[in-house]
Amino acid sequence: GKFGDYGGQYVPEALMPAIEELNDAYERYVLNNEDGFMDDFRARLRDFGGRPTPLQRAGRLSKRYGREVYLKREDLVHGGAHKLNNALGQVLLAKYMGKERIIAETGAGQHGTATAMACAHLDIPCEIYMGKRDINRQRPNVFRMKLNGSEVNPVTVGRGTLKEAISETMRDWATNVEDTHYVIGSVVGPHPFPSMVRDFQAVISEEARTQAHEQMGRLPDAVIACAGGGSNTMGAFAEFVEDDETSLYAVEAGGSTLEVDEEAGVAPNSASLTTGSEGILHGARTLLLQDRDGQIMESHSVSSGLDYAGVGPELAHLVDTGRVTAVNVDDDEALTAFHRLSQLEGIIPALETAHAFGYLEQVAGPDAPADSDEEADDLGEFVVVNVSGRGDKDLESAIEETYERDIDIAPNMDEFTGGL
Amino acid sequence: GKFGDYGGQYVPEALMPAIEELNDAYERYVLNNEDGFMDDFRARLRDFGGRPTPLQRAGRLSKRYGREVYLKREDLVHGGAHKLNNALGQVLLAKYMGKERIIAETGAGQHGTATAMACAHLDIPCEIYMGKRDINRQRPNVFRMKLNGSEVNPVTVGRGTLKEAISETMRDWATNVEDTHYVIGSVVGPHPFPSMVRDFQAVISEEARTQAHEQMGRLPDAVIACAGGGSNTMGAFAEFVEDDETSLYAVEAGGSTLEVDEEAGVAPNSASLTTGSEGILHGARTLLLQDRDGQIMESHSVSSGLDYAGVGPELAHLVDTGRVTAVNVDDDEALTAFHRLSQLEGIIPALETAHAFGYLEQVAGPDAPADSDEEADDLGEFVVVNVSGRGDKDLESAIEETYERDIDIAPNMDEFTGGL
Amino acid sequence: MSLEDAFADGPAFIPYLAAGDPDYESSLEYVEALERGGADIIELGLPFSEPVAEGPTIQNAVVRSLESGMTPTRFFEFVEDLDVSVPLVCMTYYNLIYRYGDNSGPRPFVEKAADVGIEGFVVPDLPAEESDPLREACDEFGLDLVFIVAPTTRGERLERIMQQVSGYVYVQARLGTTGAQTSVSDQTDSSLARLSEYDVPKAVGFGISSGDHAERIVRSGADGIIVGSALVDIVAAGHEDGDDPGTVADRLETLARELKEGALSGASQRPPHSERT
Amino acid sequence: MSLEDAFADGPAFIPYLAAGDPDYESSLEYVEALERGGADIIELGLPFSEPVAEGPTIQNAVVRSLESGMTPTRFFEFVEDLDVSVPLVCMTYYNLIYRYGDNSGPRPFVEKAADVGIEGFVVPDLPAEESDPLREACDEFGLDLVFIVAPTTRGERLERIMQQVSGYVYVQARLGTTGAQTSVSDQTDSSLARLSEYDVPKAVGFGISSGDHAERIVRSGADGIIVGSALVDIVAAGHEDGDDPGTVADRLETLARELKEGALSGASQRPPHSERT
Repeated sequence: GKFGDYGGQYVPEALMPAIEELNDAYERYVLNNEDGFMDDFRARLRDFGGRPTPLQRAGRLSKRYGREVYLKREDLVHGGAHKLNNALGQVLLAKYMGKERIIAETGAGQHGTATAMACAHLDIPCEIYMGKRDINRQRPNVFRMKLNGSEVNPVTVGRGTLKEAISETMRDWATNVEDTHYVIGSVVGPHPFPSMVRDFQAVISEEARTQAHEQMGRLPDAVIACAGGGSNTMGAFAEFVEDDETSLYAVEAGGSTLEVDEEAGVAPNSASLTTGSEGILHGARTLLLQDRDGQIMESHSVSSGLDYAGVGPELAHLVDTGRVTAVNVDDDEALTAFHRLSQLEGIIPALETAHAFGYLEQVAGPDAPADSDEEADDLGEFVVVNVSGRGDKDLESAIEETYERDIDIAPNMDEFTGGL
Repeated sequence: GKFGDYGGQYVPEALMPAIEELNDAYERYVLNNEDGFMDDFRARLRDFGGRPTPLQRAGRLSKRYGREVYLKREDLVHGGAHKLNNALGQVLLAKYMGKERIIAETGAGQHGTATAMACAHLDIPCEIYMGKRDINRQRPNVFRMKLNGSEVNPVTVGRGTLKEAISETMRDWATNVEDTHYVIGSVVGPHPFPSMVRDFQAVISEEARTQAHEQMGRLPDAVIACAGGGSNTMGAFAEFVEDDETSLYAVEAGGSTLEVDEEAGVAPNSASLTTGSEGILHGARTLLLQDRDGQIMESHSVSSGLDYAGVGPELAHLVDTGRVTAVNVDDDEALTAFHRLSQLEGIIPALETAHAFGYLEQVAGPDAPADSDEEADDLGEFVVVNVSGRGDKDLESAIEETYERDIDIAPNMDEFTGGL
Repeated sequence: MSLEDAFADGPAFIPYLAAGDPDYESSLEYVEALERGGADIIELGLPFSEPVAEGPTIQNAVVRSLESGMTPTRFFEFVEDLDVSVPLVCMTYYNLIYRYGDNSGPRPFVEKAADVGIEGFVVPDLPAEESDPLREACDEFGLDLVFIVAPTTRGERLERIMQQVSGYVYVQARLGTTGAQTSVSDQTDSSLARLSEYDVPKAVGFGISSGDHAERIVRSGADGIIVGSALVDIVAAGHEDGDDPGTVADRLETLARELKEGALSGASQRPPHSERT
Repeated sequence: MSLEDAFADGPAFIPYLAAGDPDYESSLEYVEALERGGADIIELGLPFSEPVAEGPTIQNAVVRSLESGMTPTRFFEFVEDLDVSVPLVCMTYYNLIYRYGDNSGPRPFVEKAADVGIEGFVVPDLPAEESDPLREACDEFGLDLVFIVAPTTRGERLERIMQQVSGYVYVQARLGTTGAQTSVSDQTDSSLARLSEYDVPKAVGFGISSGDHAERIVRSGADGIIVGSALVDIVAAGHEDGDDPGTVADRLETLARELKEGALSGASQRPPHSERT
């Protein structure tokens, strides 16, 4: 349960028995494939989830960046993102454990929709906690969850966003811990969540590693993935961690700036790996955006899916040890990358995902500064970028943010400035 | 180019040379795999499109209908529907032919977005004609096309819907026929379009046939697909046509009623196979919704993708010969099926697709009338339903239409009645 | 055949209007004005709901005509009610021809057309490959079947069309759809050159809007000019402005006369070797 | 250790308030009113931005306190400014303890707490498995570390906690988070039974809101009662209604007295064998 100094189980005592029970189930079903759990999981990922996803050569990006750029197409997973890998795994595990009810929290709604889909598929009741303000901003996702038969519980405490929804879900779990499983959406939280979610997401790198061998006859020189909580990141990295020849890049949301406004308690970015400090949040010791007292700061990113003040403890550890390089891409670069991928490859990425492509442009693009040569060389000749999700969910944000920022490669947005 | 009496090439003389050129290219590249065209196409379908799509056993539907129900998951294709199979094929063919420009028309925007994605991927300029009224109703799709770098040309003539957009695209093609390819979106239009689009979509049934053998050790007893123009239908049927043991069901949009208002020139359905009569439209002789004079009637369906007054000539022929059974499902049944699949299987289908599931319910559901026993028996023990597309594009319509109709299994919609 | 006769005395001026645009009575008056303006043949459009070969101008005329209640049956009444002596050609789409009467083919439509005095057909969505049934019916009732030849029509295709055509060949002046243009395409000259060996009158259409155009086209060797959109524009403007139909008819007659005179002037400037024999 | 002493003379009444809720000065007055009402120990909340173990009532108190400018530094000033003589327990989340001072562990925070006179800690997100560093610092500076025992805490886990705990054990009356309830859970009785063999005071919290509750809990064998949300509700209502802090303090004192008397009444009804030795 520990990754260097990170990780652990910092949770209320009432939850500890449930967490021990979960840990036991994790070891039996996930690590030891008891009752064929992992076979069942993989079969459902294939038939329901649409796996394996392709590792696609991106012709026009390869040309632009003067190297072989391959895309791991998690945007093609059922629901439109890697999120289902984890949600399906956990909901299935809950069924194996005999749980009768699923709860989850969601911010932008991606994890909630993935969980709701998995619960409909596996016929188990599901309640999703979501901040009232997020509900108002993400109505299509709310509607999707309800279509899939989930209850969506509005959280009105505080600012009505993700953090309040997390607290409310913890509360529900603490109350109904005996028959209920809480599906955490990323490689965060108390052990075994960071390890378990990584294992469910590791199918990404497992496939990519095999596909790289099949298609290129060798391992990639670099794997690039965006990092918020870090589930797609750890999924894309896990099977490459032992491959020393493959560099791993976690691209964080640089937001508007890496500067922090301590006074207001606001970090206008979500770059915990780059700028965060050690602390304890949501059950684990990890890198956090916090003020000097240890109060958690409000984070920010143009991508709501990266907008989180912490990061998975294992990823923090891999960055500390130097195995993973943490870099960051700001809002403008991410938006530009969003438009570039849409135009050059016919793939509209999630704004989260766009950050990963922003890094490629930053160091290897035609306008990259001269001093980025070394970073560009480090990327090597064969780069895999994890396309963690598709951008359909972000169309409204893309319109709004593109218009505000005046991204020069964007199409004319005038007719959309009132929204879709 | 003929399917019984149907098909042919009823087009303005100015287009005939282009159609002959296209026919030549179709025979060389598609039928004879010249220059490895089909290999290239299949590789791109795999890597860019995400094929093969799963043939998934639907556990809860199988239980409900007392037979093995399998889903062919075209909703997982890049872009969210089978549409890409054809768009990618035609745009690639245009590249092989040396064309320098792509045009297409779109109604609800699905074919337009698929074409725009394919053109971005293959680096060829693209212009999409779309009725002004459709543009206003389908803004997310318009935005997607623009994000992918396509021009979207509003058509303001007449009512500003699909039929005007088709005319306008024909006009563009007639003017720029030498360097431009017109990507028709379904198995309609003059030869070779109906055959060529079928061949590009046939990958659906080719995969499903192999998967059925692998998973069930035999061919399905029935394949069910919705039918508007008929491209997913022909794609799902093509490789099964010679398999006499497999029944084929084309489910048309019954709309609000099969009765026709001759006076107003309106057929409140899109059931050309069931209620249409022989005529000539958009380049082919086929079954049409027309008044007694031969004027084309305004069609209707809750699903804009099925809302077309004609149908592919080959499908019309297969229905005439009895190989395919044409049935229909009305708006209410389709909406109910939309909610049922979302709730039971965690798959939100396109409203088009929901019609196919509506037929299952109609003859094999718990409330099926006693006299449907024979039809239910005809379906057999192993049924494949083609999930032609996902429903993300239909969320707004689903809200509006569900609320109007008061579908009893729907979630409470009150908070969404103002839209998303 | 009577259509070919219309080319006997010099270049033929062939105007087009959609029957019933914007209403039955006005339309009768407008068509008659065309004859007064010098029409040698008149192409009368029977509107179809999906006019894929037309530009926006004629598409809108079709919409107006349909909204005013035009149908195939009314169209035949319209022809009977018309007081003109020049030959009439019916321009429409194949579905209306195919579906008329017993819905089993073009014969009933052709029979009725012959009955009301129509001399021929132009069917823009019916290429030579699909035209046998209509050709047979036309032969049976003695009507001409006019085909369009596009700038892209060459070789075998041209041959096939020229075997089927009668009355006149409709030479499409440029690629695209119908619609008035401000200049004349070079494509016209090469089309006429390709057709010179065929012994059937060549009438050029698509984009002719003025006497100067007409003159230029006929000078290049055309046996006739076909003008639609420029005339329909006058009808549309009159309709929009609420002008008196008589006034609109006068304007049509005036433009018709200009076009006819342009054609005559063009013919007079032709070098002797390009005269039809 | 001084916390355990507070249980010596009968059942201990342990009220909770968030320091600085809704503002520094009023909060001082409110805490002092609790002592007047009969508090034997006071739990003082140092607000953390992510109070995941709290119910909505205390979560809102935390928000008010943070907005009024409460920080760890201000919290220690607050303790120094307080005029109370009963022992104080600091209730907060581990990150604030961990990050204070040189950011390298809990020692600086504990040292400072000892310095201002705090007697112990309750840290709801710090289970026994992760508590060694804090336990060591507490031992060094002579502070107690209170642990929560939940209804689900059994066997080995319970053993581990009871080895670490000092001062008193916080018996969680029912599953869930903090918050006033209208009835007392049966889970309390079985929790107390499980704990009977351990020789450390058992204070029951979660959901106690009235003198009757307090009486019932103490009668069942509890050595003390912990009451938070019911008191915070009074602060919240006073804040919302704009009431004079003196009036709010009186209300707090009144409820405190009721709770204390309930506890005393419960103790007097206990069968002799359940008395602590």
